[in-house]
Amino acid sequence: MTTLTLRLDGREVVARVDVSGQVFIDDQALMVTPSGDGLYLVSDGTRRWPVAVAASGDTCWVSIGGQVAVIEVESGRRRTPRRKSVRADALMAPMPATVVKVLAEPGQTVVEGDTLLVLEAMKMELPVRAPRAGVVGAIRCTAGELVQPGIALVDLE
Amino acid sequence: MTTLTLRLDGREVVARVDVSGQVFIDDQALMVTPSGDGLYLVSDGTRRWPVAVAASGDTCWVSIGGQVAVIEVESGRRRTPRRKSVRADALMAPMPATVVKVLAEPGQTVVEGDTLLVLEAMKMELPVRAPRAGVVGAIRCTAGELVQPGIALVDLE
Amino acid sequence: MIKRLLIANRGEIAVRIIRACRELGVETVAVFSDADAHAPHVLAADAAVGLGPPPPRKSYLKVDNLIDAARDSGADAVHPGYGFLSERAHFARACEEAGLIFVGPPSSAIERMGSKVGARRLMQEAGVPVVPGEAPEDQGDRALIAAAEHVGFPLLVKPSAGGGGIGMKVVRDLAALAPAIAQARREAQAAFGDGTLYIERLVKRPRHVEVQIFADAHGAAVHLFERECSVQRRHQKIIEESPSPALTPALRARMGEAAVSAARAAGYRNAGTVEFLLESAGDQARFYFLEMNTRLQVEHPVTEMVTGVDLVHAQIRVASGEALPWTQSSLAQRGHAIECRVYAEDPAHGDLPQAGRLLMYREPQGPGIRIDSGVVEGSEVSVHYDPLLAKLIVSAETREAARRRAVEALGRFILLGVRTNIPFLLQLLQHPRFVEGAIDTGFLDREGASARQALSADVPMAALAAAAYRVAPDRPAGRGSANPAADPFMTLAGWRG
Amino acid sequence: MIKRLLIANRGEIAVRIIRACRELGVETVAVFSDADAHAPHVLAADAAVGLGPPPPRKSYLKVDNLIDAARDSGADAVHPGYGFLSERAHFARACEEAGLIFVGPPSSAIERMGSKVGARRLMQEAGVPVVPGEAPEDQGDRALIAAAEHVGFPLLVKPSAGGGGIGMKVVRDLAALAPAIAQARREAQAAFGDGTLYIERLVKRPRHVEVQIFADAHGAAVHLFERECSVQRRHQKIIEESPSPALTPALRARMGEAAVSAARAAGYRNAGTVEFLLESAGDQARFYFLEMNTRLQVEHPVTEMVTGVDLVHAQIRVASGEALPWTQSSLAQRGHAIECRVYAEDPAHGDLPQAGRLLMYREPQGPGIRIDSGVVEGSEVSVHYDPLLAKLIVSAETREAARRRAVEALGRFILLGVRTNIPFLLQLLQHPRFVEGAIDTGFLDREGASARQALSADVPMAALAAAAYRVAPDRPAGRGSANPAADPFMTLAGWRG
Repeated sequence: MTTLTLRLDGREVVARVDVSGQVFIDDQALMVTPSGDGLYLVSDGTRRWPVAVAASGDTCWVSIGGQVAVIEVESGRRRTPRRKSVRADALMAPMPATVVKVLAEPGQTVVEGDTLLVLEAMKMELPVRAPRAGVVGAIRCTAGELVQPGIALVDLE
Repeated sequence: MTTLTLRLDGREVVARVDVSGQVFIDDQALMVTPSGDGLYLVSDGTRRWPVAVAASGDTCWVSIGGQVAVIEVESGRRRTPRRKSVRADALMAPMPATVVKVLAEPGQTVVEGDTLLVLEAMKMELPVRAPRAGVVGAIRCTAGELVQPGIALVDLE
Repeated sequence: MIKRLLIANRGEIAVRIIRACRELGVETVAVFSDADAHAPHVLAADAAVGLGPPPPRKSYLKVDNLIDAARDSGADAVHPGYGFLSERAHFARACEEAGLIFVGPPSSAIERMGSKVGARRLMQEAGVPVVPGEAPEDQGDRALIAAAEHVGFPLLVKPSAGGGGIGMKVVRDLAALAPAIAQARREAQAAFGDGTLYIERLVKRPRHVEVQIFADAHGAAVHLFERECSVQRRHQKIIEESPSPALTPALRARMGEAAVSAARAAGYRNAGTVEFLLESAGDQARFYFLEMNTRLQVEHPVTEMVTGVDLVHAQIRVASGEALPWTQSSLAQRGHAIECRVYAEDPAHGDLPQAGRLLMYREPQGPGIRIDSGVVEGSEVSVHYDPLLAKLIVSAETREAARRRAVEALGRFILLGVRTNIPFLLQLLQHPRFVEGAIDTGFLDREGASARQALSADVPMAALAAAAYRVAPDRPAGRGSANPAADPFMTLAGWRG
Repeated sequence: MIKRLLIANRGEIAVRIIRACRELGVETVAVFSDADAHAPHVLAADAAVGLGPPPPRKSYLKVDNLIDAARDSGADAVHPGYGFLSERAHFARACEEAGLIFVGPPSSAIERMGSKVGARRLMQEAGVPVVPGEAPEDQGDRALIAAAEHVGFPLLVKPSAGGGGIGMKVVRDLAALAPAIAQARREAQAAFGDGTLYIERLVKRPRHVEVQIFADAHGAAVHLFERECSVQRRHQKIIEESPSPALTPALRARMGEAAVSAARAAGYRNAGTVEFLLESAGDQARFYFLEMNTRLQVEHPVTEMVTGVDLVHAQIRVASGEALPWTQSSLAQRGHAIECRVYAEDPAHGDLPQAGRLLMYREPQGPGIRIDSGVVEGSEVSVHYDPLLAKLIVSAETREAARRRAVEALGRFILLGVRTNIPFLLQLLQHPRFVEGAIDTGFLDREGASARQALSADVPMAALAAAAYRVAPDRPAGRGSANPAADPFMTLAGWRG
């Protein structure tokens, strides 16, 4: 029996998987049968769902009837939900984009909602706004630069 | 540079593959570029062909413009073509099939074309005939049995 | 409307029916043998019931298991697909008796059309043309010879019982008649325990042209035009199309009317097909009733493509008691459709059925291309069932455009791990006789061998290179060179050379 | 006939044009940026030429590189696709001057229809209705107010120059007019250096209905009926269909005639689209010329599905100098078709475009389903280009059957690794207003938010279970239990429970 923590949409779920392919979540037991090539059939004994799963590291992309979920899976049972412990110190690009304008300056005091910089991707302008009041720290990008998701653009102190 | 022997349709071809992806066969140089997911683009500098390849052990299945080739690939350069050295001592099932009737008996003298047994697969009867004159050796199957390809059914001495 | 439908079949037709049900909001129950537990049709359904071991007689042909499966799963209807039990009157009757809607004709109609002699008589009474022939009460040589002179040469001497060509003799003149009668009688007696003979006109170079019909429970019956199915071997169809290159509007109308008359005479309901032999072409061509298939045909998609209807949707609606969704005048053929049956068989070696795992399976996509299939990459092709893997159906504005589309699409259909007839289909689609549309049921017997010979053409060097590259242990990783624009092979330096 | 065609585009439209060429026996030359060296369109073509770095202005928009590529590869024609350079008159002219056939209208027609003011004047002269409005010579407040009273309220005050809604003001009564004029003039002056204003009637709850037209070099011009494209945001269409639920036969005929008049007035050739705003529905509805798209549209497949023609085949034939393959009376709509655009974007987070690798990509297949796509499993979705990954086009006998087919097919479209709008498309297709066909161009603005909220519904437990199973290190290998028939979950023991 393997115990796993699944994280999605800010909540955590603990799942146990036994060697026969049964998965226990909360009070429910579900039978998972791989049917090859990334497809699985999940059954609760009365109903069944075809599910497609692709994993990239600990991230599972799941497709079920047109709905898509991105689930972080971690071995073991976590005590503290991670999302609460993360503090947004650095603002990231949500996607690969080009920096159009940098509006914030280091040391500047900003309130929630202030636009700090503007990105452009696929013909769209994307303002990057302060998620809370604070003081702008380092600016880690320049106008014209192509930036990748997950890379800090501006620090907010 | 790797040297490989390709065997198909009873002939042998020697191919050399260099680290850049160039393949040399006879006097020709071909550039092979993998384009992901089993697909390759092969170019001779003037024309190009999309090719699909699936390997199962040393056997390569290749699809090119609707044509399919099954190619045995072996490392190194063979001196003697294998097909000449194989002597048909045992008759095999050409495919998974059910044995309908066993007509031959051990010790029986047969001539080329004599039906030794009858298989059935997918609604079709398939006679297994003697490829040459000889004496029937061991019978290795019984009527009603499901047999697999590559398994000896009857020995011919 | 039917609430929950059990599909008593497997493979592409089970998948196709399940998809139609989902579109109509009908729940589906698949059935499967042990060999098919992970087959696509099992995954596609809302529920699935195991029937037993792989051999059909222990699973898909077990009427009791199927009726139990329907009852246990709460199904209120059964669709038989084609093949298996679809034309067995006793299965339809078992469904009727169990209170299940049988998505097909009444068992009585299946029975009626299942008897060759009975069906022929029924058709004659209904004014549907049958091949001229006589079965004299007096089976003495003299009476049979008189019948033969009446029918005219060349002719066929056929046993009244049985089928499959056993005991059938082609007789070209009077001199050959007496020995043929004696031999046919002997063979018929031996094979069927009944030496009764039948004299029939030999139809020269016939085409196999069939008409799709549809009837509801409220007395309405229509036809959905013809399918040309002359490219066949051992009565196994390989390429079908609609319209038939041989039909004129007047002939089409006559054949359609005859098919509707046949359906009415049979007391038919739901989808069915009336098969005809067609002799010559054009307004003056003659056609003769061959048999009626009391089920959905494998080749029904070509009719769907040219008429724009969904025959399986209509089957489910009509079986639910609804009226036919069309009138004769609302139906029309438009464009041209061709179906190619992709079989797991080796065309270079006597069409031996093949089995194995699909190492790679990629269906072509694009405008006017439809694939009905029952396999996915990784599927095991089993020895136990029909070798049909998939059907490629194309439609286009003209026959020639459809033919070229089929050639292009088959060339992109990647199916590795078992041999298939795709290379043979490509040969046939490009055969001058097929290109002209000048085909009859003898086409494959006459031309198949040369088409097969063309299969042993040299394997292109590019195939060898790709195989060597794939297997070479130190081939470059990733997707080619870092700067593809600088790759001389991509920028076509030597294009004109 | 064109011998070798260079396709100056990428993605699904490049693939679609290349396939059409193969069917016609036309050789193809693909072009690609460094980011696209292994893209499906590059693989599908007979040859491929690198253009330069990923940003379009350094590759796909470089006219000189494209003309050189065509020359060097021996192409005799260029197809611009849509987007990129397809509506740039100077590109068409560069092709013409290089002696290359431009598969599209003459550069003069592109130029003529590219000017909003000029196109409007041309249409008025040709008797094609335009939205009532006035652009007074005298731009003083008094003259503008007089024009407004003449046009009637509610109305739009618009800058004559520019576009994209900048400076545009909705005015509902006289009191609000003077301030609106002042502000619009200021904004127009600031944005375009030209404060000239224009007063136009406000069309209430308009539908966006466009008509496909086609003209050849021999004076023939036809229309191929309408496409309803009202489901759009920021002028980006998401779902298109044909026929439009709002058109009656009489209205359709009037709009079709107006579109053909527009094409003739423009001196048009090849495929084009005349966009109209439609006010109310039924025979009495009014329609107004919006603009003309002088190229193949993204949504051309819905027209192909209902008319049974291949527009790209026809483009190539007509560009080669052949006559139109149809007459107006040979064309008819049959059934219903719906196109859903599948974008790499996150509908739950402001439709942010997404980039990344397609970890899993499986297109749905089946009767009445067509996918036009430019990606395969493993493709990298780049930030540099339009986020359109694929188009799902369905056709069926009725609008409702097509809608349900689209829902079923989208539910089976597996696309993992980047977020897409598939869940949002499913919400829209099942929205009561869409089901009724009661949509206008404001539909998404009004209803989009509630459709988006429904996206955050709970993830089914089955998804969590499958993810846990997939990642669990000691999950059972292979394909489930050895005896699947004995598996209680497969035999539905608890079905009725």
